[in-house]
Amino acid sequence: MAAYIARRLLLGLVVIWGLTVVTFAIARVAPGDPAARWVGPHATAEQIAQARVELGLDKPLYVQYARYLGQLLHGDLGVSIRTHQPVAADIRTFLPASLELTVAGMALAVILGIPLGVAAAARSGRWLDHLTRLTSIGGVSMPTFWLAMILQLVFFKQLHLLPLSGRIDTMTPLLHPVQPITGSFLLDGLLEGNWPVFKDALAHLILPAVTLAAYPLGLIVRMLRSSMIETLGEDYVRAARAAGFKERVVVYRYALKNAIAPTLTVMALTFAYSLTGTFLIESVFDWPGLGNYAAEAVITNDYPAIMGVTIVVAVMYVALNLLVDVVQALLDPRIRTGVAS
Amino acid sequence: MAEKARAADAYAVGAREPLLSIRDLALDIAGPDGMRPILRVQALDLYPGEVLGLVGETGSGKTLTAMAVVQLFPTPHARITGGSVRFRGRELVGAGPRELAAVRGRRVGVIFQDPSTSLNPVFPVDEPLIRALRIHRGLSRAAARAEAERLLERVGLPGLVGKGRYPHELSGGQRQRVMIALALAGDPELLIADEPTTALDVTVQAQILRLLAELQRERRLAVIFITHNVSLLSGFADRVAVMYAGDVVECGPTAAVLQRPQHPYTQLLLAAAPRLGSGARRLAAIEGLPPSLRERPRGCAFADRCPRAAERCRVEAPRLAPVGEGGPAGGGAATGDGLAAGEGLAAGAGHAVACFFPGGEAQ
Amino acid sequence: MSSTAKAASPAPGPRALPAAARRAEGLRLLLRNPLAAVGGVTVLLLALLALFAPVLAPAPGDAFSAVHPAQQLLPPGPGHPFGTDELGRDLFTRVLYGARISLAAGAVAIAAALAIGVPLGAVAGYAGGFWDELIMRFTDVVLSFPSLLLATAIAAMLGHSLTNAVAAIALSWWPWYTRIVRAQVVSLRERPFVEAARALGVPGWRIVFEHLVPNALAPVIVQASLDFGSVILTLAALSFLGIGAQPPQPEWGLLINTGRNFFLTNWWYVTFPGLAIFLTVAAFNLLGDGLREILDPRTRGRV
Amino acid sequence: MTGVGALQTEAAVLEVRGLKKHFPVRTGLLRRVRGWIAAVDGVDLVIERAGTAHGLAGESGSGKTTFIRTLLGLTPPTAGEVRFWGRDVRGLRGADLQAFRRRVQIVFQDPTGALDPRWTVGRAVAEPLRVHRPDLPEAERRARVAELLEQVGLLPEHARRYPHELSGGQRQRVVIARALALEPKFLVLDEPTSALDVSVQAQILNLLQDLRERLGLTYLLISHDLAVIDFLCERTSVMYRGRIVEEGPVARVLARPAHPYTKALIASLPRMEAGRLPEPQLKAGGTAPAGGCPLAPRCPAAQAVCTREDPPFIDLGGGHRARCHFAGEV
Amino acid sequence: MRRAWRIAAALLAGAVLLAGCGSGGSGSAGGGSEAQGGQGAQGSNVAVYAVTTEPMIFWDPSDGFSNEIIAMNNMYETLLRYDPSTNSFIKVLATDYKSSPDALTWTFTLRKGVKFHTGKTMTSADVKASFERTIQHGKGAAYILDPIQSIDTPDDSTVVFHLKYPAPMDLIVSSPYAAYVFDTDVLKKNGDDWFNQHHEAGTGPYMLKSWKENDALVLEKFPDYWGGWKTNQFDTVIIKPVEETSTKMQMLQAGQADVVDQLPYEQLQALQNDPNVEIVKTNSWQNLLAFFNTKKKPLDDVRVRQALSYAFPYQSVIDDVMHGMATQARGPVPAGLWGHDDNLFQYQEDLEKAKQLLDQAGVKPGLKLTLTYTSGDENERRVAELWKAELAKLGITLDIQAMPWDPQWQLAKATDPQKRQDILMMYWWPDYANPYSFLFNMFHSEQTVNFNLAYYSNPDFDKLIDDANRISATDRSQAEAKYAQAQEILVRDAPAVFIYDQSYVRPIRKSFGGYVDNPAYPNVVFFYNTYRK
Repeated sequence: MAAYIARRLLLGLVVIWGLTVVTFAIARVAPGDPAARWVGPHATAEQIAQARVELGLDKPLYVQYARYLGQLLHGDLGVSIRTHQPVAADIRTFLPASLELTVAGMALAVILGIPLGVAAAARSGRWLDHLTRLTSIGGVSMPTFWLAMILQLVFFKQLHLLPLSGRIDTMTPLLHPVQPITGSFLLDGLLEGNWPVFKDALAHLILPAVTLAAYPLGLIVRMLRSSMIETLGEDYVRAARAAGFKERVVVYRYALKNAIAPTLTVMALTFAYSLTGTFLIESVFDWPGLGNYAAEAVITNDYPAIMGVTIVVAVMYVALNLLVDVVQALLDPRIRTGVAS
Repeated sequence: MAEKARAADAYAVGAREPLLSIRDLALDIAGPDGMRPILRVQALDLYPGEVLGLVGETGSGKTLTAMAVVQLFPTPHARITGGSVRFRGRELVGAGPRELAAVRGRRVGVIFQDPSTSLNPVFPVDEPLIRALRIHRGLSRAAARAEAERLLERVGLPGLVGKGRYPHELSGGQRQRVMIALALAGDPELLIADEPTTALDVTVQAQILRLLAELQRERRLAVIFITHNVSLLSGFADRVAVMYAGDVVECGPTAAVLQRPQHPYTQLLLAAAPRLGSGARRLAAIEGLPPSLRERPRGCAFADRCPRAAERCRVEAPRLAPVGEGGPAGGGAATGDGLAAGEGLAAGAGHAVACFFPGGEAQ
Repeated sequence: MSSTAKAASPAPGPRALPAAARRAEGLRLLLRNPLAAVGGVTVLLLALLALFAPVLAPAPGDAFSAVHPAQQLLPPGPGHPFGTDELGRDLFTRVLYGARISLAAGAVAIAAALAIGVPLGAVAGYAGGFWDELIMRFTDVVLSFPSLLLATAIAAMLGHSLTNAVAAIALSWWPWYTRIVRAQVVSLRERPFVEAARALGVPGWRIVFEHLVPNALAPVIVQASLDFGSVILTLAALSFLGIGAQPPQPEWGLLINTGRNFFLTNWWYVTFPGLAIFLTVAAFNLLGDGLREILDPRTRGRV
Repeated sequence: MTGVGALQTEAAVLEVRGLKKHFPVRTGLLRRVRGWIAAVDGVDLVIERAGTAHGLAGESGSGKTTFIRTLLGLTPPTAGEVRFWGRDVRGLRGADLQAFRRRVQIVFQDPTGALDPRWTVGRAVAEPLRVHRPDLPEAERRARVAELLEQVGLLPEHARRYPHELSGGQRQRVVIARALALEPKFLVLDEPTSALDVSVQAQILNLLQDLRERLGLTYLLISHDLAVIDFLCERTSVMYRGRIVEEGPVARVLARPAHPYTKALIASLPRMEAGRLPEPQLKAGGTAPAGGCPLAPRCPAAQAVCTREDPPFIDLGGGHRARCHFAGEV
Repeated sequence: MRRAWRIAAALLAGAVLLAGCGSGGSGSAGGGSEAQGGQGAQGSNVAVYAVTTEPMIFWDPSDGFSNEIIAMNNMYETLLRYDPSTNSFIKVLATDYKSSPDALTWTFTLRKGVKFHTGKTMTSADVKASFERTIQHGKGAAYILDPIQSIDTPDDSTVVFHLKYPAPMDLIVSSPYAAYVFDTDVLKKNGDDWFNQHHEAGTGPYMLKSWKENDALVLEKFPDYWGGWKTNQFDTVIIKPVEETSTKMQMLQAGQADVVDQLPYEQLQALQNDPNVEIVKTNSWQNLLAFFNTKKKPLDDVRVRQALSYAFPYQSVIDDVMHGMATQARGPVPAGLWGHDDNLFQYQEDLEKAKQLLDQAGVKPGLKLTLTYTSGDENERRVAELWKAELAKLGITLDIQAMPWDPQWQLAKATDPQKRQDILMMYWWPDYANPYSFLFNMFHSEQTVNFNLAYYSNPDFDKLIDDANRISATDRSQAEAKYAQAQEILVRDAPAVFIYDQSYVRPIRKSFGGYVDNPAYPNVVFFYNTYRK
């Protein structure tokens, strides 16, 4: 098991190293002169040349890469052209809001997706199954940014039920001050028993979280349904039924533990997807998160910011996959003991 | 219909009540183009404590027939569309989940063909066993563990409980022993063994067969032993039922069927297997293929391949009828006219065959 | 000599269908699967709509350079089933023409990703060893970028245009096919018929192209049909972010991007292009699911 | 035909000497080789005369499959040599290898897997012809395919079928037809009937019997079923854990098995006429002692010496020998 | 299974319930203004300003050259403030000033008793130090201080600027960039990078309370402000970046914002019916131009450029894109800024004339031109699309490319003029109230391309504006005449289409009093002047 995890870790590191090569390459190939951008619009030719030396752009590529890698290892992701802040600091500022949204969305998707996927598989071919399948296909076919607006139209414009956007009303934290503990209004409100803040933050979270959950929900249901159907056809499920176990035990204990493994991979995948999905909906919901930041960076060709976000998200993704590998090993003794890998 | 009912009644006349009684079982499989008939079993009885060998080639329907008792088919699309399956006098066709649950595991234990797929790979092997003991025998956790230990020891696997051993850590033979223990956990009266040794090596097969035979004797189990290898039944099965194209074509005491097969299919089947030291240079082969189940022939299903087939065989389906008392092949009363001819089948355990021209020699 | 002299008769029944009938059966299976049939028919319909857009559109010019400032932001009505946009263009026309862009771009992106991914996967799977490691590690690296993010980064790097967005999608998509093909080839490589071919002395390249690739292709086709929807979605997302199609191209994502300024006041502007995306992607998903069920015997019949 | 054209007529058809195939066991972080599994562990096997059939009996895990792959040059041996008609298979390249492929063919256990599901029967049977005789005109090739199909008891119209449209027995006939396409001299039959029903098995076994007689083929038949070996072969070898433990004329081996494993195998065989259950003679499991007899922990007749010393072959006369310390004793 | 359903149902119900609580409790939901009227900010004496992009780009008052002026002009102050409506100066940190006749020496008298937020009292030394630091940094808009030779501080409340050449120092010290006075002493303690660590040290009425990137900048009133405080002035000011226009509109309607920097016409239209909202419209000094690549065929031909200028749908742009929120430009200097000439020639759309000119120039239908604009700018996009439609009538295909500003500019500066775009669309607004900023930056000959993106080069024009600039501090009317002359040349040469001068249209809450837009300080709300009605 330890060797298995170590090996996965090693592979993850190789992948991350590969990531840095790719982002470095992209940043170098990107149009525009980084030195000119660095010194700003009114710089003279000499200033640009000097900046080139300062930035090490006159050095051979491998030296530049080594320097880049060194900076990365120190958590230095460069300085954003747009915000003029260190990208790492920007990401620290914006990531928590995105994580809050992503975690909420994923939690929604998982909590609804698992029972729905299982139920659809268990009632394969029946109306519940058809309905679930249609819903899941709807989830994965919906452009999230469009869904965001449609939800706003319905729940804000028509029903007056939920706030349009933002993470919290501008006034709420002024009227009910919160001490930042976690940086999330929702959690801070909860921890401090500041109910107006908690409720307001929750109300603001619902639409973006539902929007974000749609795609992963569809994917989880779809994946789990098909792997459950496959598992339910296995001999050991038939054997469990033959042993006289209750259908609920057969499905939720014996079949689900087997069927969940491929779905876990999908969940890791969709978590990363959701983080990037926030690109598309954070601006719609004016959610002050990484997605909004990245979308702005993309529109303004802010390469350091784009690359920084890319690396951070990719590293999280690799880490998450590692976690999934570990969980799968915990679930499946065959992986644990290296019988199947 | 009336005729059929009468036939069933006549068939059921016997000294003992059968534990399991199947009559005119019809089972279809839902395919992309509608229901496809698979099984049309006229009659099959099993008595308490009796070992019945259910023999047939691939696709003959032997597994589906046996599994009709617990209604657990290898394909989810199988549906029983008619007939009757009575277990201890209770009708199981059309039974609800509750009734079936009362049968599964508790009254009827099942062993599957491939022990490497019938054990859940992500649970320790003792886990389902302990669960079964708890729910079927109402044991406490500790008592169930002790009982599991005892049971596993009986099947030749001492010291497995609580060790967190997973199926992939066991050999094929050991896995099948675990399956046997699980099948017996509910202390059933009937054990359905679906080709339990096919996936095993010959030497292991011998061990498992021994074990099954011992357990059957100890627990006075009724066993349906499904196999495609007739040889396995010798010395184990009390009676043999031979299936072809979804129906029983011949059944009777093991010795009678193996030594004096009446149905041409049985005869050919027995002759087809090479025998050690026979010195034969040729084997009896059955030419052709089993009929398509979708378009079953009007007459005898075997007629197309049968060396003895006559005009009648192609237009009329023979029904299972008793072979003359102790009579040699070909002699006596069996005419394929079935029980409608008014012939009773003594004790239901006699030798019966579904053929208009039974007996004779295949070769 | 009886066994050789008496030839076994061809198997009767459903298993013995000639190739043409088999294809017909495939089609029948597709049609029997109601969801897949709906998907297939919708895809067909969309393709026809796209093809005949110049005939069907009330104002074909509106898809290109025409503007009608006097008819700004009219709600859906008889003349304009989907209403008009901020420059008075007929949205129905633009959405219709958008189908051309999305379908064509999707096809090109998938084709390009297949062209990169399939050979790489075949090589990795068959050659094994060093090449396998090299290709698959690189694939891992590319896959570690969430595809939208990578496509975004590439599109941002190449410059903002529809062509570049399609290129970016293809460049971020191929590893999926590499993975599928490799997995298929690896499992097929061990299959007896490949072993048999080797024992017959069939050269390696012939094995790869005559046995492995054709057999590996079925899941790839299924995946590609499912991906078609995802690609259209990604393209729309890139355009929505402003790094895909450029105005006045009537690309659906771009339409939504423009429409978002009006969506609370002029609901129709984002609603119809979004519905178009949704329907198209859902149709491809249904079709892909159906194809998978037909081609994958494990799920066959579990409609 | 140059390579095998020079075959020595006096040489044995097949001569395997000291053949070993070991697989590395890799574990840990860097997948270092931590040990070796000996799938084939020093096998000697000789088929002297052309036109005979030699059986190789053994259960799963005895190394039969690896042995075949090594034999056919599909995987290189760790040690030892394989000679067909006196030529070492290992050194074969190019035209010589192709000539070898034409002369030595294999019929696999699972006819379903052995056929490409996307290829018609005709195409599958024609494949060796297209590879080895590319200049053969299309019409002739088709005629040859029809001929081959008839030879194995199929109809020419089967050429248009796909494997899934055929029954298991028909598929196995196709596989045999394909193997015969190049008019080989030697057929390796890898459990050719174990995936088939008894009645179909009989058809295929009869066919194989006929073909051998008509075409003068030499067979190496691998099977777990001694009855099948008995039916088809003159001589047999019995394999246990990667090595041959007994060999000799089939009739002698079956009648007077000398090795406890062979004895157990025969005793385990269910017999219809026996009227009793087969006798399990071997104990379950157990790890083989280093340096001793691999069967020792399962052997009912094991003595102290068995766990210490690897038994040599003991010649029992009449070409019958067994690798057991007590083979000579009754 | 059934249990799982119950869980799912419970969760769903919970979510709905919470949603209900959320909306009920906070009162944040509901787009209608009827629910809350003019409350929101009112009760807490807080003003909220919703702006499109993050206000705090630069933190250093010496370096700032971007959005941060919105906030900085509330935290920092300049010596004077220019009021274009009266063409006069408001005294801020200076109470009086005078210039020598040659405009080379400018003497400012400082206000007494002005305190920095750091607690220190402002003296002439601080003014000198501030300007010198900005000059020394040389970043952002520091070049506007280029005329300064040296700064004297004869006493604590007098600052004297000695210039290298005559320059309108009154205008320069009023600039919204690079002219702030701040406490330089804190830097000695905390290092020169202190501002960049999100600090400020101004004298303004508001001081920094908190800032969260892309979330909110919160300012609170500086109790020791020299101007003193009245009760209805705002204690707290929040400047909140809100990208989504729908959100901005909703905030305004719900009373969560008092003022919004901009909204598209369609939403302004919708706001017109809101009794709580007022729309304030002012001329701005921002104008939109489309530069022709005069170094590339066929745009090197003046007739082609004129033709394209005639083929521009001016009226439609004003009516249909800007909905009257702009006026057609008359040359590059916007109306309302001195140097603007009301008599300058204005092109009107005339496709016939355009066709004739094209024929004369020998341009055949089928011509393809690429136009770049800054992606995300809806107005630019719509203008481009309207123009495209007109050009299509002449057989000219306009290929519109949205690009982020950085690559758009990079492309425009490509070494090979043939590789550059044909037409580039860009806004201009002045660094401080001076027409020279427009004419010099956009049309003066350049060695290396900077903002002259028409690559226009005309020595006569260069001389005229350089002369005008030199005399503008002393003889403004003659300077204006020269500027007018220069603009005539420009309009004839048509290196660019002068599209429109934009109006600032600010939707504000009716309860937000005292708001006046000052085009010299684009987008700046001087919150000290505003109050809750």
